[in-house]
Amino acid sequence: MSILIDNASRVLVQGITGREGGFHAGRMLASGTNVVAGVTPGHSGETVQGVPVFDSVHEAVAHIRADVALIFVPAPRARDALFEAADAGIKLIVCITEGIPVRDMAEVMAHLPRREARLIGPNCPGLITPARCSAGIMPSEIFMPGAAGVVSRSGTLTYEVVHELTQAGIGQSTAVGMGGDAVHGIGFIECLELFEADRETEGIALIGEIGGDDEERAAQFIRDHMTKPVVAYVAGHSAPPGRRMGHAGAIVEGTSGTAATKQAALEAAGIPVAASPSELARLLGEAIKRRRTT
Amino acid sequence: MSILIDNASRVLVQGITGREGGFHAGRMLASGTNVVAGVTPGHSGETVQGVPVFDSVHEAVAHIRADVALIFVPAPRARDALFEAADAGIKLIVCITEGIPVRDMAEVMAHLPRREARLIGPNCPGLITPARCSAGIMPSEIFMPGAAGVVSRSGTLTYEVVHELTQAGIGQSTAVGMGGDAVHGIGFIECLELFEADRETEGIALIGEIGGDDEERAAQFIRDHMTKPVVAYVAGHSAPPGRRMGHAGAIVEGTSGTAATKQAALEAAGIPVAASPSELARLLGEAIKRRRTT
Amino acid sequence: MDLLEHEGKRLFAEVGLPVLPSFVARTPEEARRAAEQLGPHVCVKAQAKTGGRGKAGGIRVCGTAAEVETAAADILAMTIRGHAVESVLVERAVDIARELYLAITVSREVRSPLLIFSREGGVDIEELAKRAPEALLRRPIDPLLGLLEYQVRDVVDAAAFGPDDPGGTGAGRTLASVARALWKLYHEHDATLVEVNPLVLTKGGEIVCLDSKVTVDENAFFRHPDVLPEPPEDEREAKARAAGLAFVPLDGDIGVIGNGAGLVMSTIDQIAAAGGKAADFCDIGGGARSEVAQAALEAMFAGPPVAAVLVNIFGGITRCEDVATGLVEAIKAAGVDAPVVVRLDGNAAEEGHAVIEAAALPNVTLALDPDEAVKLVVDIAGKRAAASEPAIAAQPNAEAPGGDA
Amino acid sequence: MDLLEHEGKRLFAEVGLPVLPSFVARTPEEARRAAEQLGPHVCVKAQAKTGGRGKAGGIRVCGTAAEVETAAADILAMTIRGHAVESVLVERAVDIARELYLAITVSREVRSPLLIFSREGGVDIEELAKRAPEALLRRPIDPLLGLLEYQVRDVVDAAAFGPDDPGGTGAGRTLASVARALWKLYHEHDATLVEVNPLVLTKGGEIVCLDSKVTVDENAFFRHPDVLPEPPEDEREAKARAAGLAFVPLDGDIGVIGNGAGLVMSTIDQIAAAGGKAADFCDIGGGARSEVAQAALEAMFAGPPVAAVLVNIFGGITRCEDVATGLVEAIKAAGVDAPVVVRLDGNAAEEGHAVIEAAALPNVTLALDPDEAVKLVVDIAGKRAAASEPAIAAQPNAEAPGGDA
Repeated sequence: MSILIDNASRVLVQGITGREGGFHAGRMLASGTNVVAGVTPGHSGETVQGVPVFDSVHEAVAHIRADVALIFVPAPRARDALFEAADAGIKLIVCITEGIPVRDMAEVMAHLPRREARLIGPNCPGLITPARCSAGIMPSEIFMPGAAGVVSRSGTLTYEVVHELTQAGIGQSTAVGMGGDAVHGIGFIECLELFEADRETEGIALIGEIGGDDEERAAQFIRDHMTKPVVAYVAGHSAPPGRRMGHAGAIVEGTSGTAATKQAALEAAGIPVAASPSELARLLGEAIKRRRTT
Repeated sequence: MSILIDNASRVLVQGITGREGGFHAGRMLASGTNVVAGVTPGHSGETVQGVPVFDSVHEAVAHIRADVALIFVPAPRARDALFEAADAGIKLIVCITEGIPVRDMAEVMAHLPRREARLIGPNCPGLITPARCSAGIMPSEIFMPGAAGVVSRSGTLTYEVVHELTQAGIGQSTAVGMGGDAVHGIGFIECLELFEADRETEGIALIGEIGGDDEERAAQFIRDHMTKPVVAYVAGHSAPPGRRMGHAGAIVEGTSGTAATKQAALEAAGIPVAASPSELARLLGEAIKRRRTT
Repeated sequence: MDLLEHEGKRLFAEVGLPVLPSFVARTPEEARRAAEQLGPHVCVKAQAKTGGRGKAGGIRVCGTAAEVETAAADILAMTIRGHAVESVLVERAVDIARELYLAITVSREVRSPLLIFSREGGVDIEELAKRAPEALLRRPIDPLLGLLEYQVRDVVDAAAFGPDDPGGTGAGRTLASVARALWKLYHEHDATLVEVNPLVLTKGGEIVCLDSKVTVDENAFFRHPDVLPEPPEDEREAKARAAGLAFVPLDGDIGVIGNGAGLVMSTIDQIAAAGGKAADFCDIGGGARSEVAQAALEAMFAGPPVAAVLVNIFGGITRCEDVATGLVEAIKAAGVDAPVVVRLDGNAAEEGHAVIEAAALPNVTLALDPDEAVKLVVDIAGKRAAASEPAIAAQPNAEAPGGDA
Repeated sequence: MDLLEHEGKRLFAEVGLPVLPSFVARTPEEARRAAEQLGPHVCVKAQAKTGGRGKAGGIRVCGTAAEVETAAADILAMTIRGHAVESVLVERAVDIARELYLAITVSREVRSPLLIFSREGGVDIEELAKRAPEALLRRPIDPLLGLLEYQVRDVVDAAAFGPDDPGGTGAGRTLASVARALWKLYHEHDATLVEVNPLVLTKGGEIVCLDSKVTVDENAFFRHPDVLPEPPEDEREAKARAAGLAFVPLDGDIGVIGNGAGLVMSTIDQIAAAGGKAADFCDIGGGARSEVAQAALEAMFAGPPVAAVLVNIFGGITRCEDVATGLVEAIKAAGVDAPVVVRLDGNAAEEGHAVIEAAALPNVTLALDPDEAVKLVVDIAGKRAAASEPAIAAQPNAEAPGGDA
């Protein structure tokens, strides 16, 4: 098992004729992912890396079943691409695009539940179930199948941790790069719930960073609902406090949002917090081994 | 039992200080309905018929639990009142107001599922579970508790049928006046589903009229899903065909919409169709008696 | 409320939809002057709130101003499906390369606006919809999101303009902006229908709205104080509307008054089933009082005489006594001598009966149930019509409302 | 991007929010002339993209034009929280009856805009939010519906204007239109914050926006081609941004370059944990090529000298070989002689190591894992700082960045 994607997943790439879209479609195919269709308006009938291209998601799904839409469309058109995927019935949407306006993402996140669609991202590396499916831009070479779940707000920190895990012989069930935009899709809690229910996953690494209160809420959720071990890392302890013009932000988010408050919240919930990505990998390896022996 | 409302239902009246709102609140109270609060902006602290009035639905529900919102607000402000009720967590909204623009109702019907709220109406007489709860303007005097479910697009035709039923000694479980606007809330099918599941209901009278294809779709649903007897009446056989400017309406609604096509669809699904409201009452009485003896 | 073609096109122009230069003319002379302004090749089109004007001869393409004057004179003399043509639109003619179809209307089923497009426009679109439904693109427009760009692209894709089409892909861009503007009009003007049929691609590669059909939602007039509701053509309707009643003139001879649209429709159906024919649909509403009943009777008698009247009231909120009081007063005040059958049931029915009985009007009969009431009024009307038959036979137009004697 | 008070108020005026007559002045003389136009009682306010200007003395109420000139001179000489004051707003003063608070900002938690209102406005709103959270009305604004009228009424109800307030219920109507206009501004200008604190009720019964705080979403500039992004103050930031890099100047002495924001933040944290201090945050991104690595190093060396540099790359999509090539070229071209510690791992790391080794640059050291790399660079920087300590001690300001020798 795994979460969200597996070898049955059929991936459609929106913006496949672009530089990024085409490049990563090729990498995904090379890693064994079932890339079934591409979409770029005006390019129907073409192929990219052997994948058929359609003018619209509706046209694509009328011809070829797809479960996952992967979006590489530029930021000004991303809102429309997200609506299109959801309205065409795609239930898992992964948006790599960065720089999407907050207003657009708020509208998208208000609309997606109406179509029972889930979003990963935007501004994220996507997700991967090693050796089975990659829906995003993560380097599949450094992954190996196994028992560690990874959920992260940062791409390269994920790679650091996964690299260490793989070198230590600990494979991964699924790694989710959820992105760090103010308004984004799937969060820590949803991933943790899925990992908890996934038979393959034996422990989870959670990689957070400054801003928002996702980590604080995740800490409570872990304390109250998780039976599998979770270890954490938070980046941004030395980040200068963001300039803040008004008071509204502080009123909304309270005192949370700094790496220190996040680390404190996680520790208060009994979650080991690593001092570096390499320590996080070690902690997770140990936690999984302990769980296996008890 | 009954459907949608019963003696545990707590009714809040939006627009209670208006002429209609106050009058019907009084009638509902007199019939034993649990009218717990009224809402009219700027009237907080007042009482109408002994019912406390609040400035907003949010304020009301912060003080008093309510399950049903009954809306008498004038048409230009009805959209806002509907949003307010749904956003404040009311799950059953009954809108008596007539003359609400189609655009407003389309927005409301797109929004309500997001709050898991159900709507009856607009432009309808509401619904009644005799001797237990009246959420609307139906004359409770002519009703009596019993086994007949009634669902109708017309108010006075409902009264005609119910009057005959009561005089024949056949009481009603619940009567729903769903209204006949182009875009409206709960429809025949939803009510039929509820009546099918309701232990008290033994047979259902369905009162349709020209326009739309609710009756045609109900006919299919009855054929495929209903085990309880349903009898029907359709008003408007002699109505002149509506002027139609363009072709779009005909394309959207096909050939359906006339009383003749509705009656034909119902009969094709094996549903007895009465020639008059009084015959409908007789047919239902007979159907219920037959069901009891078999 | 339906708009005339030229009224719709004024809105089209406001939102940036491409329309041709045109003038409205109310006389043949005005039409000729319009043609002189627009150049020799123009189209003269009857302005009427109904379809089928093409088949009725209400559209003529002309090549000279003199032809225009003649065509306008012919068309202005027409009545199309009961609508007298009071004006024509004189519009510059274009060379058509392709005819498309584009409309937005409300769908009861999906409870939202629905965009409909076909690359085959022109007259027989309903035919096409039945014969080849796949030739029509249908896209529900989410009321909370509006028309989305991917839907606009779908329209352009479905148009499938190719290198052989004048204008090529440039026409696609124009079509996209036409779809956006049509939605803007539909949404901002609270329309329930906007239809362009045909939407044409000219031989010069331009996209043009050749016709306009717009229906606006009368319930939304509070948002559009500049829109003037059209005055009813029928005097009874005007009187009834002034009193806040729903009134539709019909062409039978039995006046019908009831409370609730369903009850009135049902009453009319039963009159028809019993062999009679209703003269009107008059709904005095749910909480009717005595003045309203009076206004209803007055409105009815403002029209052509009726053979008999049926008042069918089921008192829910309405108190039958109030209705009875209003009726008696109106009958007395107007000196109504046509037979009136009254059925009162429900709320305060007995008191209502007492009012009628106390008034002892010779032409008013009480019926105790609705079926009996219908039977009675149809009988009476039938006898009265039979008595006045020679008068009807003397009328030249066989389709005129009966029972005018 | 944050707007200055007067920039925000220009938007306020555009959407119909009530603001006072005012002028922007860049010199004391301009301020005096503004005061002469506005009348004697004015307020002179520092224009700076930061909070806390009131406490810093950046706001002065004046009674004569001469006072205004003096106040402006004082304020224009100020630096508030690191922001040099380059202009003042000279605004007509009002008599305040009540101070309110009204803001709309984005809430990550509910993933939508959130309206916040308090009938107690003024300086200590965050204090109030902690002490008496129930004193603040918070209403999520549905992104698909916008601000609804019932929410506007909630704001007016919460203001609870009474007969004792100047303006009475009329002030409530104005407050309603202020809330609507604030949402219009927030939505149409793609703001992520609009805050009015205080929103005042004057003794004359008027509602006025006394301050404005507006932050607009830089990601939405494509929708607002008229908005000019502000140029970065720091030269390194300007250079890096021109090359498409994310760069934040910090005040330490160890230059940091990495790929991915999380990795760079994490690297800076570990430098701090090891006793060092980063000079910058420089993210060369996920798919970095050799030119980008080169641009990063060039941007870094455009700033104050650093004691040492750490390049920390984990190659996912990025090929370490490309980064190494760019680094070597940049170091050679710019004649960089500061010590550079390079850690390359992942994609093409071995090839990257080979490029570094082949170049044999004396000041470049390869580290084989990230922890070692951090330890190494902190050691080197510490030694270099110790060597130049006398120079630092000679500086008057103890808070100035160390290691400038």
